[in-house]
Amino acid sequence: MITLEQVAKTIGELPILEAVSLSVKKGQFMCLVGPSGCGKTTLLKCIAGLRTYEGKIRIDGRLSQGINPKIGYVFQEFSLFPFLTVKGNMEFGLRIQKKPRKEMDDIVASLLDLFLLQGFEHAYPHELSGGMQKKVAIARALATDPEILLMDEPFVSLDAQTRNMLQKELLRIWNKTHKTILFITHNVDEAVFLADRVMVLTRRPATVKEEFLIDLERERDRTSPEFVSVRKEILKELEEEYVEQVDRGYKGL
Amino acid sequence: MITLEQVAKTIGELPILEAVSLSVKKGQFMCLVGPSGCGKTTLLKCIAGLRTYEGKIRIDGRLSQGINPKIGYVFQEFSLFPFLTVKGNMEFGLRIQKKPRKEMDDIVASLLDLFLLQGFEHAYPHELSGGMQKKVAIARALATDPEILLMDEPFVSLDAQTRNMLQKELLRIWNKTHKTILFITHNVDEAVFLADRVMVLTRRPATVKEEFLIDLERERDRTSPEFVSVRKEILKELEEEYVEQVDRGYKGL
Amino acid sequence: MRTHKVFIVFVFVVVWEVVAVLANSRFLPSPLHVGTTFWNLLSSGALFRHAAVSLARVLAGFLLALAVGLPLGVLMGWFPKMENLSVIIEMLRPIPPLAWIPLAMLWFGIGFQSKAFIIFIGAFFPILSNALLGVRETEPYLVEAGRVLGASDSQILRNIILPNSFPSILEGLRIGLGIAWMCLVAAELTGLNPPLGLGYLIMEARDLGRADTVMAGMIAIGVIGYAMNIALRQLEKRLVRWRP
Amino acid sequence: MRTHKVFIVFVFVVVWEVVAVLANSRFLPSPLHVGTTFWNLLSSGALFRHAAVSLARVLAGFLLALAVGLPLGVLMGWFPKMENLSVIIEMLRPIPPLAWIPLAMLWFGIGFQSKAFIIFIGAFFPILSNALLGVRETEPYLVEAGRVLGASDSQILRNIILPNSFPSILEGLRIGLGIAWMCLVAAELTGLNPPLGLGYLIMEARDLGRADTVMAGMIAIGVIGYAMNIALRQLEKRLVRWRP
Amino acid sequence: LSQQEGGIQSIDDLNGKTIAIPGKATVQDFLLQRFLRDNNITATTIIVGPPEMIQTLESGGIDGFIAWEPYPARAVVEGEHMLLVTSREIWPHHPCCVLAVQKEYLAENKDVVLAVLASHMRATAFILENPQEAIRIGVDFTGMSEEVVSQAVQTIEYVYEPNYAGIKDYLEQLLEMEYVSSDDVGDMDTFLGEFVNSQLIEEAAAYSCSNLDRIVRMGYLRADLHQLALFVALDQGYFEEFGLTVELYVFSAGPQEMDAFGSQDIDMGYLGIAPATTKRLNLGIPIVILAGANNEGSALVVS
Ligand SMILES: Nc1ncnc2c1ncn2[C@@H]1O[C@H](COP(=O)(O)OP(=O)(O)OP(=O)(O)O)[C@@H](O)[C@H]1O
Ligand SMILES: Nc1ncnc2c1ncn2[C@@H]1O[C@H](COP(=O)(O)OP(=O)(O)OP(=O)(O)O)[C@@H](O)[C@H]1O
Ligand SMILES: [Mg+2]
Ligand SMILES: [Mg+2]
Repeated sequence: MITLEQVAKTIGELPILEAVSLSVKKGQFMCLVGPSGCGKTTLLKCIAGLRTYEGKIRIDGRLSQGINPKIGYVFQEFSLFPFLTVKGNMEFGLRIQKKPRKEMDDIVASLLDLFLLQGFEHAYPHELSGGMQKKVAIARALATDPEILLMDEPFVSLDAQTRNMLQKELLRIWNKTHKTILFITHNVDEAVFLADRVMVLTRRPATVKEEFLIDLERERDRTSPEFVSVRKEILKELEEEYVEQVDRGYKGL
Repeated sequence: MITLEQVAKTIGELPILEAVSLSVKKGQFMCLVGPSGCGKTTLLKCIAGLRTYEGKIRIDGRLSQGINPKIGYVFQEFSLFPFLTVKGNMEFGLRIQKKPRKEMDDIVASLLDLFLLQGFEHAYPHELSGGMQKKVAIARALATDPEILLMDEPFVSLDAQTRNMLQKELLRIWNKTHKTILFITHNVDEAVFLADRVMVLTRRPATVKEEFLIDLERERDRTSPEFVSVRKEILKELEEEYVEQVDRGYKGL
Repeated sequence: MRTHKVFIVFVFVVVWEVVAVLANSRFLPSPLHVGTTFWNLLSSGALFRHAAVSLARVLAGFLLALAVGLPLGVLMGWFPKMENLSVIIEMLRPIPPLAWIPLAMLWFGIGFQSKAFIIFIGAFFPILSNALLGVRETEPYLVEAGRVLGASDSQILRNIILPNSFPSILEGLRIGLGIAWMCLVAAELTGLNPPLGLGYLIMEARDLGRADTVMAGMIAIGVIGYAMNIALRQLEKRLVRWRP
Repeated sequence: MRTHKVFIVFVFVVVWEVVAVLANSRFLPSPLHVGTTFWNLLSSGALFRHAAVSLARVLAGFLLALAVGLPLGVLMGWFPKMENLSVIIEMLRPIPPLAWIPLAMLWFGIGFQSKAFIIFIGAFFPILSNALLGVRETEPYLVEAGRVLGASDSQILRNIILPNSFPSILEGLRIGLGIAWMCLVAAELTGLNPPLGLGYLIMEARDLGRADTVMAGMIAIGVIGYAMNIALRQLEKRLVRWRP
Repeated sequence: LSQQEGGIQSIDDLNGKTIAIPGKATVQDFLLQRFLRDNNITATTIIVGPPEMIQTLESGGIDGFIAWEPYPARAVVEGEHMLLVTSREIWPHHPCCVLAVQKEYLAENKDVVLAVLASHMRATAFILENPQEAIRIGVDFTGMSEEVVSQAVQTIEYVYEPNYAGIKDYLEQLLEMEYVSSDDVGDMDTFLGEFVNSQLIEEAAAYSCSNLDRIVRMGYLRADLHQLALFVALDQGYFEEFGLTVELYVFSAGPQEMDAFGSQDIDMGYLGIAPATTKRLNLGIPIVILAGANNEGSALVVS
């Protein structure tokens, strides 16, 4: 359970977040969408405890202070440890938790399978393609089986099939382990396919613009009329923000 | 005009490209699609002269040797100069060409407009969101108005509206300046929307699997039956490669 | 920050005072005693004369080391072939400045140049070394990005490698500057006319058994070295604003 | 590469020979002459005895500098408060090793320790400096990635900062090692019992006007320093395989 | 004799003790060896830089040291230590500091050399006649306390005659210990005849001139009371009387001054006979010794 109350953030002169209030229940899957540069990543980092902010963020009812060990995070940008192999990266969190060797090996083996990375366990990040790096980063966050997953555009740079497969896998894991997931994406299709709720953010400074409850059976059919209609509505909301942005010349400072 | 004859590349023990032959005519817009990690980026870097390879690559009929000044490149990974501002990054190529100050300023101003980055000209890359960084990288490649554009998943991480807008802008520029464009994407929809030809690559080691001529009027309607049918066919080809990959356990080494 | 630093210096002086009182040896004068000596040297103008001469020597040696070491380090980092030079450089590097004195005198005589040469010897290697490190550690993607934008080798060096390795280069300058001062006594050991220089001041005081003057000289070197170091840091702050 | 290096050394020796012949001065003996002296010193075992003593002193001072400078540098890079210590460190840094001799003798007497201390003084600052640089230059995203994977401060230091700043730390070690050897003559200037050490060998030969022995001593230091440097590079190659 | 805490009261107490010398092949090195041999004592000798000798003695690192003035005097005045023997008692009239000239310079500028020599002789006479005034000059030039200077001059014999016999004696020892090679020396008397020029002293005694209008580059050692004659000559304006300008170069030790002779950066200079002889031979630096500056002037100090 994640609760945000009037969270705000300004960097220098630039307001990034403004009065963001929302809450994600335990076991819920929420997607965040919003225009480029609106503040989604900043918001996620605030929740993870990687940024300071004004307002209150509660994790399972307790005021968040610093990093919460319950949280797993998939970064938007490249974030692998360049000095560790694929295996070393996947193991990192497990080593921190001082898991026994055997258990680590098992987890890594199954992650290598899941992400079709067999044979690359001893490769260093710079020896991987962009998509493979993304997969390792997701695997690293999943390895420690965190209660809460914050994912910032995790499936970007993956081919359509892998993306579909991983979407389904994520849902399977989520179903099985009742994780709370907060997921940023620009792909509205993906958002509607995955989430219980889709939160649309305004242009910067970001605040909550509109919330959509996606009350469709899983596994969802992307071509069903309900799916298509929610998708359209969300796109319309986003379009509004975009037009507004263009009209105002998107002046940053 | 880009011609590849039997281009092959092996890194260490791992064959990445195998007998890739293709040619892109002057003024053509070609999209490359293929499974994650199959070798698309490697292929593009070979064409740009950033990698060694076996076989022959010709640019406008002449054997390519080293970097060709006609080529502009948009990298898949983060590639901005961290020590330059947005403006500094956009100007970089123009400075190299020793363009007069006035002209540089004009070009940068119009790029800032186009990419909705007004107000951020003096920001450093680490002060930008992921999507904004992508936009600066594209702008940097466009600034010098190269004859040939190699673009490696340029529109990833952008919101749907910005993406659509930039797709159209790219087509407009292409139409006006008759650039030759080679474009990598995982988004088949995007490929069909943009390209004259879509080239499907096999799983690693990459080679040409199938070519699709997209002979539709522009501006294309994504919902037209022709569009949808080509899209499906391409997806089917990709699916085949994906399944094959999964079946073979995707052993890398 | 500033008050913290003042506090730390204060603690240092207090510890010194306590140790000096406990040791009660004329070879370890108290801060007060040293302070008085320092003040006398300062107000008589003697310290200033010594310092000015030394500063000129250090600056000359340091700037020479910069002028040779920086480009050489950058080139050695850039051209794999040049790296072979390292065999000579790595052999010359550990040779003590004091051992160079006879050769320095032979080559440059007794004057300003041989002193600057000894200081050059000290400052040269770290400047070269860190410049080389900076160039080698530049991420390949930056070079590739420059290449596809049409930059020539020299443009890539100037416009990408240099700004990118600035922090490392500046660290080399800082280390080199420290070592330049470190070599001052060795440089001023011999053939001084007039007998001026902080290194000379220290060694003369050492001969005469004046521990307070030795320390006053050390402090003078410490303070000037510190000031120059601060100047370099300011330069860094202004030029490397782009760091996250 | 190897043949290139041999070639460069060869060119160096040839140039030296030519210069020596042209200069025709006993101050600058020819390589052949120096080589003979070197060989005599070697075969009599004298060089070995001198080198062994010096090596022990250098290693002791260097390892001490490593043991203190590396953690201190890392901590100063990590904790902003610790950075305030830099005020003392930057003041002590430029003080010449020769100026420390009286204090070193006072504190540590004439034995092994005072020599190790002088060498420590030389090696300490670059090791600290480059460790600090390495830590400060670690990209914030790596630290954040470690944090969200639950790493504590000390785990982040050990498992992220240290491996990531390894190239910079090793450069510091390399510079520090070079300077450790540079300080050898200063360290072996006084309080020798028995009179052994390469620094002593050089200074005695210098006092007696034996330029060939001076150079033989310089070469011995150069070669040992080079060998140790190679060892550090090998270590780097093994530990930093992950660089692109 | 009573021995308190291993303190040394007599020569015999030195047996088995550690004594510091300033360096190998120094005059002090030979003085100590001669002393130990003459008294049939075995002691360990170690090398300590003179500036650190007193503190090392006090911290117990050594039991005694032999050094040139002013270190013995400082040990007596500042630390209340004791001169066990002076070098006068070990080797009477042993040579110490000398006035040397670059050979070529001598050939080309004999008048200047004569003027310097004459000034040196006058200054030496002055020291012997006005010891109190000489001490004042020594204090002014070296910055040492009057106590130290007056203590020091007691053990120093100021002379100007070059000590031919003493130098020969010293050279024989150098040869014996192989610090120099007999190949370089050749015939001893021929060599010494060239190296030590005793004739110029007489010529200088009669030299007079008032308008030389020349500059001479002169080396000397920092804070060395053996070279008091130079300070006196400067103080009393003897050089100026000849129309001579002396450009002073200060060195921290004789071997370095020899290097400056070698690189032809100085024309004349005061320095110890030990580096002058060894480097003259080993490096072939062409210098000629014109005059003594002092004999004796070292002492063995114990706690
Ligand atoms: N420097 C390298 N060393 C070893 N292997 C490498 C190196 N660079 C790339 N590879 C391998 O080459 C293969 C192809 O990489 P490439 O980046 O071209 O893939 P891609 O098709 O662009 O994939 P994506 O869609 O994920 O970007 C990958 O399996 C990768 O592991
Ligand atoms: N360190 C910083 N200094 C200054 N501005 C910053 C900094 N970090 C982020 N910003 C600004 O904050 C705004 C929001 O950034 P953020 O990364 O949260 O956007 P986002 O919604 O994740 O965008 P995208 O979809 O492109 O990833 C941007 O305008 C960016 O310029
Ligand atoms: Mg973002
Ligand atoms: Mg790629």
